[in-house]
Amino acid sequence: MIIDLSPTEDQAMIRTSVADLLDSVLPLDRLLKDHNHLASAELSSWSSFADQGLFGLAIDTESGGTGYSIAEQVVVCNEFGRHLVSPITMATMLATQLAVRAGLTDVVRSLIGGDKRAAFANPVANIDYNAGGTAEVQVIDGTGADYIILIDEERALLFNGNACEFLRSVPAIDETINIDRLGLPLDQTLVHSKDDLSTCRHHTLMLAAYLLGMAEVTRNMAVDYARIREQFGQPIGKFQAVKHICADMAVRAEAALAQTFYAATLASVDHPNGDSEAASARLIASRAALDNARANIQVHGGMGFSAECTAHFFLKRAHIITALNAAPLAAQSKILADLEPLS
Amino acid sequence: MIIDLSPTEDQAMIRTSVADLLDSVLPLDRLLKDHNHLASAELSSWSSFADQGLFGLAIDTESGGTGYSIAEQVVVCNEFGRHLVSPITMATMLATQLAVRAGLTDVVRSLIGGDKRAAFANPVANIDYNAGGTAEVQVIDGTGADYIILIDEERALLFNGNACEFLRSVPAIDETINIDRLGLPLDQTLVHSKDDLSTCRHHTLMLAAYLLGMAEVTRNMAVDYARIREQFGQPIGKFQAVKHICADMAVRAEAALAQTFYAATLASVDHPNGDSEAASARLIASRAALDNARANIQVHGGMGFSAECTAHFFLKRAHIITALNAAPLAAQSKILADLEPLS
Amino acid sequence: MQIIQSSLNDEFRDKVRAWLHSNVPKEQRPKRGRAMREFDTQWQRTQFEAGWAGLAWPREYGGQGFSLIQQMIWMQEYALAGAPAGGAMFVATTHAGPTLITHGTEAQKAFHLPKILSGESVWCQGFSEPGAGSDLAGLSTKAQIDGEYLVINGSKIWTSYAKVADYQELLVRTDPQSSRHKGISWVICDMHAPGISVRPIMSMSGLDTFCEVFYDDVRIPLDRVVGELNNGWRIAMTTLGFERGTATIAHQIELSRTVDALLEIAKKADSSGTGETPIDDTSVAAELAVLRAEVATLRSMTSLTISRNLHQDVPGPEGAIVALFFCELARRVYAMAITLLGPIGLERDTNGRDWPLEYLEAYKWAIGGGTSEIRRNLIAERVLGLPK
Amino acid sequence: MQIIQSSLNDEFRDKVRAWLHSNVPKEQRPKRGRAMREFDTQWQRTQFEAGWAGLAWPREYGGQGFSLIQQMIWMQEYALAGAPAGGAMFVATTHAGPTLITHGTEAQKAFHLPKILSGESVWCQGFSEPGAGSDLAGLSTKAQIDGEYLVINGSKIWTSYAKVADYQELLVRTDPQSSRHKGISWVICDMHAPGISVRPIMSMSGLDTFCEVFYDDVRIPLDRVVGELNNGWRIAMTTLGFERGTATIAHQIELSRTVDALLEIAKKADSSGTGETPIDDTSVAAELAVLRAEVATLRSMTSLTISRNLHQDVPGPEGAIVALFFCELARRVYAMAITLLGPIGLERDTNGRDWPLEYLEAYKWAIGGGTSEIRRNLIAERVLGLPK
Repeated sequence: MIIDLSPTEDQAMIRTSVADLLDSVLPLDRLLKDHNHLASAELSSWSSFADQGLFGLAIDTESGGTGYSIAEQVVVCNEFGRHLVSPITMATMLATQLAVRAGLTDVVRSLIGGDKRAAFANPVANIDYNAGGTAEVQVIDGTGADYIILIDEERALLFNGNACEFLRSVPAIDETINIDRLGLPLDQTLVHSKDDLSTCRHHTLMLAAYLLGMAEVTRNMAVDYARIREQFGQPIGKFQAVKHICADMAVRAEAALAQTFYAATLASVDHPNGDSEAASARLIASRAALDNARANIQVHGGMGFSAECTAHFFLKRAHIITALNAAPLAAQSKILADLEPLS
Repeated sequence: MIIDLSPTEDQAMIRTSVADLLDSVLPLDRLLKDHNHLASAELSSWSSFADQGLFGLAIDTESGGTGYSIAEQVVVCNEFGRHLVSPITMATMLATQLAVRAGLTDVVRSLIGGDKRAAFANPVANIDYNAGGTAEVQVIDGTGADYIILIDEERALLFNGNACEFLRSVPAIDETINIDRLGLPLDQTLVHSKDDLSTCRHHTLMLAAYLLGMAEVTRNMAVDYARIREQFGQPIGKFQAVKHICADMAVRAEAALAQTFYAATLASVDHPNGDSEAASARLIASRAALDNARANIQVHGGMGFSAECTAHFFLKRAHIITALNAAPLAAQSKILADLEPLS
Repeated sequence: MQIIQSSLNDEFRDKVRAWLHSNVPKEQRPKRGRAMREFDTQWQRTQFEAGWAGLAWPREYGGQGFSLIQQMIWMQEYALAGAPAGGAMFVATTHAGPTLITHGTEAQKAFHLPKILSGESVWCQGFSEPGAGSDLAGLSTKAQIDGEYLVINGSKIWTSYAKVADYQELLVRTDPQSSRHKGISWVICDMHAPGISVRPIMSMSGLDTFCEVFYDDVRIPLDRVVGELNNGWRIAMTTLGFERGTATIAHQIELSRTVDALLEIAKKADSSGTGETPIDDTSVAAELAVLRAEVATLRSMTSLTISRNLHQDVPGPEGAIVALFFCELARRVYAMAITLLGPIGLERDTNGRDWPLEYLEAYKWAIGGGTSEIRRNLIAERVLGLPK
Repeated sequence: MQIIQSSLNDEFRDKVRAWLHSNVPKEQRPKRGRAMREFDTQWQRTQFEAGWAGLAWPREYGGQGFSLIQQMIWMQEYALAGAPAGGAMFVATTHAGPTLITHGTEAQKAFHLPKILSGESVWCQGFSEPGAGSDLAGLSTKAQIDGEYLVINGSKIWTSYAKVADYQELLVRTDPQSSRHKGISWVICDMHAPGISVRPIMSMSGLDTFCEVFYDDVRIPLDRVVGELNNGWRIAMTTLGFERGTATIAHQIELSRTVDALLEIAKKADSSGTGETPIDDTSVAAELAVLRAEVATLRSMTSLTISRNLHQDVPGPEGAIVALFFCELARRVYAMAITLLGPIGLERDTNGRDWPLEYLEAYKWAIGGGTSEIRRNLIAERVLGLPK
């Protein structure tokens, strides 16, 4: 198998246009100002995201989408991570995908068109799907969401937002997102897909791409700061200790990039190793995002520890995304499964 | 509880005299010459070890020992580690202790006097003590040993060397020690002590002290080399990368020192937390010995990788001692056991 | 290696324990503002009135002149009793006071020491600057001599409790021609003086104890200089307080209790109803065992430092080793909490404990008071003797 | 990101696979001496005769001029077929040959290139010196000009295969006044010349491929200089061979197979008869999962490097990132083998595999060809643009 991991022309174009849009409507320093209460910045740009076709990127043109694959979706999620965009964007992409599979054309149209949106549910304990009843979950930036999506390694469920029971709001480790505790009515699903592994795989890859974006930005922030911050009469980037911290950040970001893009390429052709490679990508990207966030704070010193620099948001968000629908044991067995030789 | 971890006058004197003896009869560079086949260097100095009372150090004077405690024994084993002395010395100390408890006065006398010696058995698989029969073990430098000692976290067994069945010799990762596979006759023990936890604890602490010694010497070797080896026109010890490797080595050695000596002090008064503290000491000292051995090789660069420098012996020996009668799960539960508050 | 048995020590411990048992404040410490100051100074006053203030200070200056072992017993019992940290009184009692005792004039001592011991005055520290963090000697806050006064212009940063402090230990450049370690002076700065403004800095955990302090033509009488003019670097560097290694006891006990709390969490069956507990997962058990071994080791390292100080007058540079070990360990302990709790670890109030706050706060140890990188340099150069 | 589908590539892969299947030597490669040299040169000759020598070399010099994708396919199939590593032919085919093609005279090329391709001559590399390891530019082996000759005195170290080599790429200081990068020349040294002596150096794993080479008035004709006199540093630095990122494929596949082997070991019930397998221990499973994800990542990083080189002429400095990732990973993979096997991992022959040897050998990656520290500097300065 020969894979070219360089961006195709389309991919490069998609990246540029999404990056330009996000740079203008969701610059990172928005988070220093108002903490982005209830994803307000994202919601006020929601229609421009829809106009760029982001919510139907990997949906067939017959179903109203743009007709690209998971590879292009990964490019977009990578930019989301670089801008710490609320996960409701990814939840909405995945909700569209689920609705297409279930033939809910109205839902598909409203999601692609930017009229409706979805949010991720994160289980706080194991859910017994056979028992029915209500499952308690965290929902990320889900206040007012039209749909709630619950994904684990082997199934995906879609709920109507107003069918869910609001329990309480909880202050989160990441003050730029909002967590509500909700009760999900397990017997009132809009979609309950038990073997749509491709949606599960896409979820894994999109989170990996998002985490990768965070690992890249923190590497860049640390390098930029090390170039200008002076101590002992020279830029701190001249000290080997700082150089080596930055070099290790570069290794982690490059590793996450290579594995995420490789896995996305396999997933785009539904390769049988796709699940294992995607699980590996999420594992590597999670570690890269967390470790680079920590290293970036350390390079920034006192500024890194203060709330006046954006460094800490990457640490907090890395914890949120790493814990989102995480099933470490299931991921482990996917990684350790028997694989097909790749050539 | 107030503990003074500084050496007492007796401890300082014991350390000096043992260090002097070992410097003269077992200098480290002996290992570069003849690989110490079958612990030949140790055996030719065996009587001087006995003359210094090393094999009965922690044995009551009534039983023919010197009447010190495990604390002093730990000081001696610490020096053994610094000189990469064959583990048969520690095996003999523990065999003496077992023989005392079992009232085998002749055995005690011959061990303390240096006429007989013991070697460690290391099980290659879990042993079912109730099933009887023969247990296959590795024996370290045990060719010609009079006694074989088998210790795990909760029992200690002593065998007559000539009651054991020789299976074969195997080349070891550490070319300076000799491994034989032996069959131990489980129903022909000289001593089978099921609840002599203090011997088990002493074993754990002696290995910790030995590993500590290795961590200390490798730190010193790396620092000495970094001071004199020049690259790019200056000693490599001026480069921050090398400085920080050495600083981390110092932290690991200091940690292992503090915890080993602390645990030994508690063990010397049979404190109920002694097992947990000893298990912690071995864990911390094992990591210190392994990590410092690796760091020392790295600081030495090409020389470190060659067999012409003693650095590699510390890596190899650290693997031997770390794996010796290791029972990670049992050690874990000891560390995690409920403890008494210490003050 | 030996256990120090002494009935005098045992009696002392009993006395300390009894007093703390009856006197440790039962109410929660307020997190900010005047109420926080009141709490901290009141607790200092309570200790002072009962004869427990200035444990390590010489008796001639109103201290208790306790032996190192007595100090250690006090710190152990103090932490075990859950007594509040020094808080706003910390700089005054452990740093400013000892500095004045060692280098101050009789007048400075007579005025300030009683106020510190009795909890009347709160001090803060003005060492770091926006342009001089790890590189303290690069400080540039200017003090121009104008008759009998120093006129201060510049700013300081990472000053804890500046909002509620009465005095500040302030390092300024008194010789404008000088650079680096020379020409720096150590000055007592009145925080109520005109020209001082204080801006709180929110930390990433959401606390705002740190401040930036701005000096705009602040006039300080020359008799507030401690030691001599232009000799401040030596004073700042030689005064390590009198605590001789006992200061980490509180951190060590807190960390050890946190690991015990994690162990309790790991032993509880999760809400899935399967009856399985996290500790049944050997990878969780292994990680907790390592952390527990490491907090035990931190305790032993503290004990080793104090043991060395029992036999030497001046504490050695090995203190940096314990500090580095502690700051790396603290972050891993609290990170384990977040991992162990899973999604619940993302929420700021879990059964009454704010794990995210504690986790985020733990990042400060590897940065404040010397980054881990600076500590490694120090260990390499001062402990191991590698070339500068 | 896309899969490159091409029936031409598929045909090429089939052809490569078929040829390797029939021609890869079935006998064990001898570990030392003339027999080892014979084996390596014979395998080179076999490839040469079948038209597989000099894959990346231009056709005008007898190479195959394969595209980057064809080279990648070859390397993948080569590793999967278990074909032997270049061994004693490695320096000649991947480094000396490409250097001569780029910088050599017509006479040098005409004489040496055919001998390399056909496996007639074995080369070794004489760059490092006892006093110049990481700091290659600090080399001090002297070459004095004496008429039409250079007279060499000094020594080189870590020279693989010097015992069996015919020629050596030798870096010497031709300008005695020069220092560092200036005044160095790249010379073809005949290893059979009088005055050369070779001392094998045993490595810690027990192999003796490394040697120290001593030069005692060794006379080398001036026409053996490659490029120009005193221009050797540029030649040594610009010639990275033609392999453009494909060289790590073999390492990557070997490491991936080793992790699979560990997985097999972990799935086998141990001899205790309890029926439990190591993989049932979640901490073992977790560690293996991380390693497997990492070897997959190494494969992807290799693929990324090659992908970049499909679109650029000169390979970027990112290669150092893959190299650093590989060397840190390799050591952890083999260390896991030792841990997983427990006491049996201490024995040098376990079911036909010498795990201790492989583990100890893995230490060389973080030292040879640039230590991990040098690689981190390079990444920081050349990839990230941090100041020197």
